[in-house]
Amino acid sequence: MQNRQGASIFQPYSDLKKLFRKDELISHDASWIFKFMPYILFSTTLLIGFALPLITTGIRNGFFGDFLVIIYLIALGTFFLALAGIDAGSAFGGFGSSREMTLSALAEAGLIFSMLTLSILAHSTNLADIVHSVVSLPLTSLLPVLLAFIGFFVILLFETGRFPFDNPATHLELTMIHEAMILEYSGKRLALIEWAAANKLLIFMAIGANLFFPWGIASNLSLNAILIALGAFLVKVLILSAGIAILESSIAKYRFFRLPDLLLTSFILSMIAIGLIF
Amino acid sequence: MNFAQNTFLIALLLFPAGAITSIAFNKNERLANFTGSLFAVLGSISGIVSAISILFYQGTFSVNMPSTFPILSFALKMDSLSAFFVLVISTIALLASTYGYGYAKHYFGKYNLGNLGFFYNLFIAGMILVVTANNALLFLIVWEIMSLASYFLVIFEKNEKKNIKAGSLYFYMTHAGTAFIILAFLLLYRSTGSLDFEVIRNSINLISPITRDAVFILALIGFGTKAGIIPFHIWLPSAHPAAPSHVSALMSGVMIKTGIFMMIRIFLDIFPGGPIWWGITILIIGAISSILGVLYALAEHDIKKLLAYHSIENIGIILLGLGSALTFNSLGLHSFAILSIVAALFHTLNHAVFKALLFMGAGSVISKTHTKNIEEYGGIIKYMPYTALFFLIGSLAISAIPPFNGFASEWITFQSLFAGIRSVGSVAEWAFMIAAGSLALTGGLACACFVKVFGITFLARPRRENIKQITESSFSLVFSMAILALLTLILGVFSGSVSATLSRIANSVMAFRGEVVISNVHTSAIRTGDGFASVSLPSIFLIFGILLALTFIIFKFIPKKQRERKVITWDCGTNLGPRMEITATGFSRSIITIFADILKPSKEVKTTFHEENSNYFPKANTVNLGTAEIYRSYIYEPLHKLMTKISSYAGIWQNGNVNAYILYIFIILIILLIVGAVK
Amino acid sequence: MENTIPAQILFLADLVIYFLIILVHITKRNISIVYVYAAQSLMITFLMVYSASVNHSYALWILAALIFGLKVAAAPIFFLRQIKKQTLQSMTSSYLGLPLTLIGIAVLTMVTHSRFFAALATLSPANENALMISIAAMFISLFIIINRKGALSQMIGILSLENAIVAFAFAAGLEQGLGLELGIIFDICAWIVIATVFVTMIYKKFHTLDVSVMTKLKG
Amino acid sequence: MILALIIIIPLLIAAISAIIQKGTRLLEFLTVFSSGAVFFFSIIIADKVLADQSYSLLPYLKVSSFGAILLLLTSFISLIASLYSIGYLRTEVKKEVIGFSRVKQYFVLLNVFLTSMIFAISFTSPIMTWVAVEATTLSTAFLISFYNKPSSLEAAWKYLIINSVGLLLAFFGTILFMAGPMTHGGNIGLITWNELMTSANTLNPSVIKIAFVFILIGYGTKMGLVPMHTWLPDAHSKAPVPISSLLSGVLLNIALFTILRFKIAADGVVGINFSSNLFIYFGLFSILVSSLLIYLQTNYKRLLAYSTIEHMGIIALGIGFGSIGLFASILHMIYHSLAKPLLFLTSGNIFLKFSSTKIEKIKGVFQAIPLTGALFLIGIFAITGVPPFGIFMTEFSILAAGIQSHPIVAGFTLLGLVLIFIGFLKHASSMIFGEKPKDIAAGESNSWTTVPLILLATVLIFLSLYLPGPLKLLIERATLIF
Repeated sequence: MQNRQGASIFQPYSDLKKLFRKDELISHDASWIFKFMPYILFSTTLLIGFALPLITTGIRNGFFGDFLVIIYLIALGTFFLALAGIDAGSAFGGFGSSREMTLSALAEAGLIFSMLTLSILAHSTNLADIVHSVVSLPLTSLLPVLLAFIGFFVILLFETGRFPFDNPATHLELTMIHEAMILEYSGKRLALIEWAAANKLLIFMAIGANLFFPWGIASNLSLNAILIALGAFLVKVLILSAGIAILESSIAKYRFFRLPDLLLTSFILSMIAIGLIF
Repeated sequence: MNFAQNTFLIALLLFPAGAITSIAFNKNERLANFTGSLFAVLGSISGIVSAISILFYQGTFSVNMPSTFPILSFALKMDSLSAFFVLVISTIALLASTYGYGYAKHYFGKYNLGNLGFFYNLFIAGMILVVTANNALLFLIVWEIMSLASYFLVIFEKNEKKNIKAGSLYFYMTHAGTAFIILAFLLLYRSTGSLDFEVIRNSINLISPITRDAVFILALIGFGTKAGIIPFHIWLPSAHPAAPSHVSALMSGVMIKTGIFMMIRIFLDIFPGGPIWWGITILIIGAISSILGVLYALAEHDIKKLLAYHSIENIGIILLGLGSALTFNSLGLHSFAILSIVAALFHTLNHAVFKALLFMGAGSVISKTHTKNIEEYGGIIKYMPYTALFFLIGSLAISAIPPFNGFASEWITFQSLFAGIRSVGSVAEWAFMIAAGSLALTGGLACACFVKVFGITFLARPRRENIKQITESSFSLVFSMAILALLTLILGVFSGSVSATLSRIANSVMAFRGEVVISNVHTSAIRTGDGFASVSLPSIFLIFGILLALTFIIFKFIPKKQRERKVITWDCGTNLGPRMEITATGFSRSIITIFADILKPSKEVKTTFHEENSNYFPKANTVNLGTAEIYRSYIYEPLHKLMTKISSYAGIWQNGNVNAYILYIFIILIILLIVGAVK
Repeated sequence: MENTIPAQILFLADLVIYFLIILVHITKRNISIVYVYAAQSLMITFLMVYSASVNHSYALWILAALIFGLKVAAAPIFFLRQIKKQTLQSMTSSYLGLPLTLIGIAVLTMVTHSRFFAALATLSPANENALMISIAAMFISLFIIINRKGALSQMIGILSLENAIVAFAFAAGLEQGLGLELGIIFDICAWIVIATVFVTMIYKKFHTLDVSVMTKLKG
Repeated sequence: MILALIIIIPLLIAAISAIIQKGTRLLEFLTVFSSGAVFFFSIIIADKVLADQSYSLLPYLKVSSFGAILLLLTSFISLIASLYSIGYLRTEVKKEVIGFSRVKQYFVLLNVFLTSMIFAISFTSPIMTWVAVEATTLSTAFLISFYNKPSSLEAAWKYLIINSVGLLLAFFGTILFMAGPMTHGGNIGLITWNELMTSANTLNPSVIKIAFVFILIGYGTKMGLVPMHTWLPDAHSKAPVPISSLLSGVLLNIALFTILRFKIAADGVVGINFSSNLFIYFGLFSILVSSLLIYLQTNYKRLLAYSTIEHMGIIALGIGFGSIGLFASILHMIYHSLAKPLLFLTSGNIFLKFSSTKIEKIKGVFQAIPLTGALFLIGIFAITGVPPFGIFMTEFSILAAGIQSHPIVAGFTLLGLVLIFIGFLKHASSMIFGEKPKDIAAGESNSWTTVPLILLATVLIFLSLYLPGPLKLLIERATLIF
């Protein structure tokens, strides 16, 4: 344990506030992609947010509640993020996007399969349906769910740029992935990107909390059910973040070329999970 | 369906007309170019018209003219499946022709435009006939004409030695493939006594299972060679880049699909349903081709070669659909089979569109920069904005990013694989699992690859001075690309209705299996038959658009008082040169290192120093990553060596000694006399 | 055909031809080879004369005269003149030595007397031995062409093959038509001339009659 | 009567040319006239044959349907060849490779050759046919040694010796066949093919077998079946190209025709399987061996010669397979007789331009002589059986005929064909494309060497796309006799 006094947990909000006030520097070399990327990134996170059953399964999004859609919308954001990283033409950005794309390519399979496990159990790929039917699963299918969750958690760590994949706090450019891509950003665009990153974290936590452990989630729209659900959600998210925090303070960042093994492991775990279903 | 028939025959007249006129005018290259393109455009249009009238007015037509040769008859038949392929071919051909009209201008004075027009029209006509021929011999003839024409198009820029080599390799491979096809058809002829596809289909129960398996293997190799499945793909990455870009668009987007067409025709339409291992074999081949294809693409720096490798990848994806269709078919799960056929057909269509778009984009860049090496590009988006935009759209589509069409078809493919995982037995289940995993991996790697291509080509600073002088391409190029870009979006957003139409085609293919299943055909959403999954791309498109607009407006205009200042990229105090940007090699290096066991990368490092004598201050350090051509060195080279050995051995007997020659005659005489007496 | 050559005489004549062909194998000097050939042709002529005399057919007499004229007189003389003119007296070598050659000849003779050729006897059962011996003669003259390196010997080999065939024809009791024989004889005549011209040309170009030097064209 | 004309005209022309003392133009004119006249009259004869099955003069000369086809081919190719010879010889004379006497000898022998081929087609008596075939050998011997270089002499000597041996064997076979009729009286000079057929039945079957083996090997030597083919590459590569084109385009077919007529007689006695199997295995063997030798060939004329062997093999295969194979192989023979001369003559142009027959010495034909290059490429694709050229169709039909009874043979044949295609394309693309050597001037030598080729190519393409009714009828009639 690092014996340090952390900042308040509302620090990110004040950061955003500060950034929105600041002026912006934009490189000569940057094209419209650089300028436009933050908006795309941010709105993809919003769009995904619409698809997620956070509190209740009463509102079923039949249009794009499909988990593949979620995954590929995330890919859309990543695509532009990586392009923007190259756009300014600085060496760091390029390497950042190279690493980002490398790992996300490897992560995709694990993510798909971990969620596929659930959707096979639930006989639907729609998130709301999954939540709805994972609640009422027999205890026998707990093992696959757990395995799949482990697989998912690894992906979560990568996608949200946590240890052991990335070090959000570093400022040694050579080691970072996510930060390196957005090195050229400043002002409100940077604010948007940070905000989007925060959204992404929430999204993944929500998925982890509600899809794998959907207990307490409201199945109808009655007020008290929703209140209970809200509480349950907060508790679950707290537990998850606590877990992440403990992990971050207990392990160090891995060497880059050890990460693929980690992602592969998550993929294998989910595969085994699917194998166990029958 | 008289109308469709007539328009089709008109198309068949127009292409030869274009060929003849352009060869006739080959002294006047402008005229040759114009007539060649014009007739190709007209022919494609009438092709489209007839295909649509077949497709949406639910009919088929068949023409049967006897020829002066005994076993050959000009039997053409357009059912909905062929109509679909005719539609794809003609659409791409139409845009390729409008593009080519402008693109060919940079050949003026260098090459003979008459030949280009001649073989170009012949090529399109060949492809259209291939998908409509209803007699095996006629099919083989047009198939070979297609190959011949494309061979001449590949070697069109014949002053470059490597194009000639590429063309020859292409023709060797495709001809060898054709030999396999011929053998397959001969086996069918042997059992059914006919070369007419109709007759073969009707007398299918005369064919013994062993013969069927033999035909399956032969046809898989033969058509797989044309489709470019690994390990028969070696011609593809060298031949497609060699051809003029609009021809590459046709070859990569359409021609290789004729192989897929024949696989569907034979394995699903003609054969009522093979054993399960057929489907699994194709699944595995598809998985291998898709992963290896995209990995090799990542290792490439030649932009057209890279796109060619992506064609291998996408053929792999199509085969995943086809393979699952075969598996389901043999298991009797017909609704899933139809879903998988839809996946295959849809991806065929989509790949045709976005691959054509990408090749055209690459072409318009190449025609300005005169190099295919993406390491020499950079920052082109500022000089060719439209090309950049359309190439970006193409990249998004091929990386299966919603709401573009690539996503729709890959989604359906995923669903059919999921269906396999859910509902088939032990071995097949794992095959499907592997296939799904490879598809997921492929998708991710494709994303990475196209971030690389687009980023290195169009973004950041130019890596060569000459980039700074280039300008946007002429109207005909931009126009064609624009249409295709629009198509990628439309096919994505309206994927629901498209897949509905495709499921009709799939039904007609599976029709005589009885039971026809495709549940609620929904035009606003694509969904699997059993309601396992559904997605509505129009809503994604709309809501995403709204959100984007809102975000943009809010964050663009609410905080007014901040200013934006143009500055140079942070350079750590040094001054940034183009050599500080990331290169394509650097970008894909980490992936290549991860997959080193498969790719067997060859790395050569050249370091030059400021002073010759002291090597303390390195000036430049060039790293060149390549991939070993394992197929050449492990399959084709040994084959060639063997042949050389045998034939040099045969040469020994022709030793020039007349006594020996008489001795041969004497020996064969004695042998035959003895044999004759014994028999 | 009422009366024909008695079997014994035919057999003897063919036997002589057979041995004469073997003699071609044995003799090494060009000139003597030519003489041996002349002797063969003489036997053919003898058979012709015999059958002419028994058949009282003028056509056959004329033929006999022609054959004599061409094969016994004209051709050998022509050869000898060529040999003298071009001084081609050189010894011609062969691939197999004498013992092996003789073994080969023996083997061939046995082959021809094996059951594979028994069927030919049905052509005229009376002359079975004559038939067999002339078949053997044919193969042995083929063997000459294979074994000898000298261009002239190869020519003689071919001519002996032709003689052997004619001998066979006699043994098979094939009556000789005039027109036909004229055609054949004309043919042989032309052949001999052309071949001889080639032999001399070869000698001019290569300064030897050994055809084993002519192996430029291969593969 | 016309038959007499087409025999007499070339003979007469030969005689006249023999006594001419000077005036190359006159010689050229005479030969073109004779071959032209022969072509014209052959068309008339073919028409008569169409009208009433066959056309005959006296009991001695007779042209059947098959004969008519051969007659047309022979005369057409000789016309093309003699037109081409004009340009070819003029160029050679200009280069001072040859003089007037050689030109004269050339034209005389060409006419004699033509006459003897017509005789070989039309004689009714097997023995006389044999004489005529022998005559073709003798008349071409000097044409092969035309350049009088050691190598051409070597080729000619091999040609002479091997073919004489072969023909003597064939002669032996012939008299064995004749043994029947002759021992039953009757003047053998006048024994016709039909009588041969009827009377062969009186013979012991195993005698017929032996006889047919001799025939097949004897005339097979002339036809160039492996392993009796050995003379063929040498002769074809050393003879002047018009002669090579006549040899492989026409003469070999005549040898085949002769064998076939004996085959019919033999089949009557010993059943069709015996001869068919022989044909099949000779054919397959020829295809495989030639494909191997083509793969590593270094001399483009020998390349073409081996491909001739291959095609003779294919034809033999088709005849062995029977049924549709017969029609296909006769058609194949026609296509080959058009395509192969095209190739030989174009290669002649290449030789005139680059004066070398080594493949690696030839570069950039397309730059130097574009028209020839294009024609050469057409010929290559035609001969390797790439559609739309007819050879593809005939080969496919032959395989289709064979797949029933001999699937393995068909498979190996396909293998050989692919190998041959690869070999041809490899060599051709290295010759045609690329930069031409600096010292080679661009441009064709003269129009005599291109116009006939264009004519030939047009006929080839036309017949590939459309088979005229009369020709088809002739072929069908020709197949009926089997």
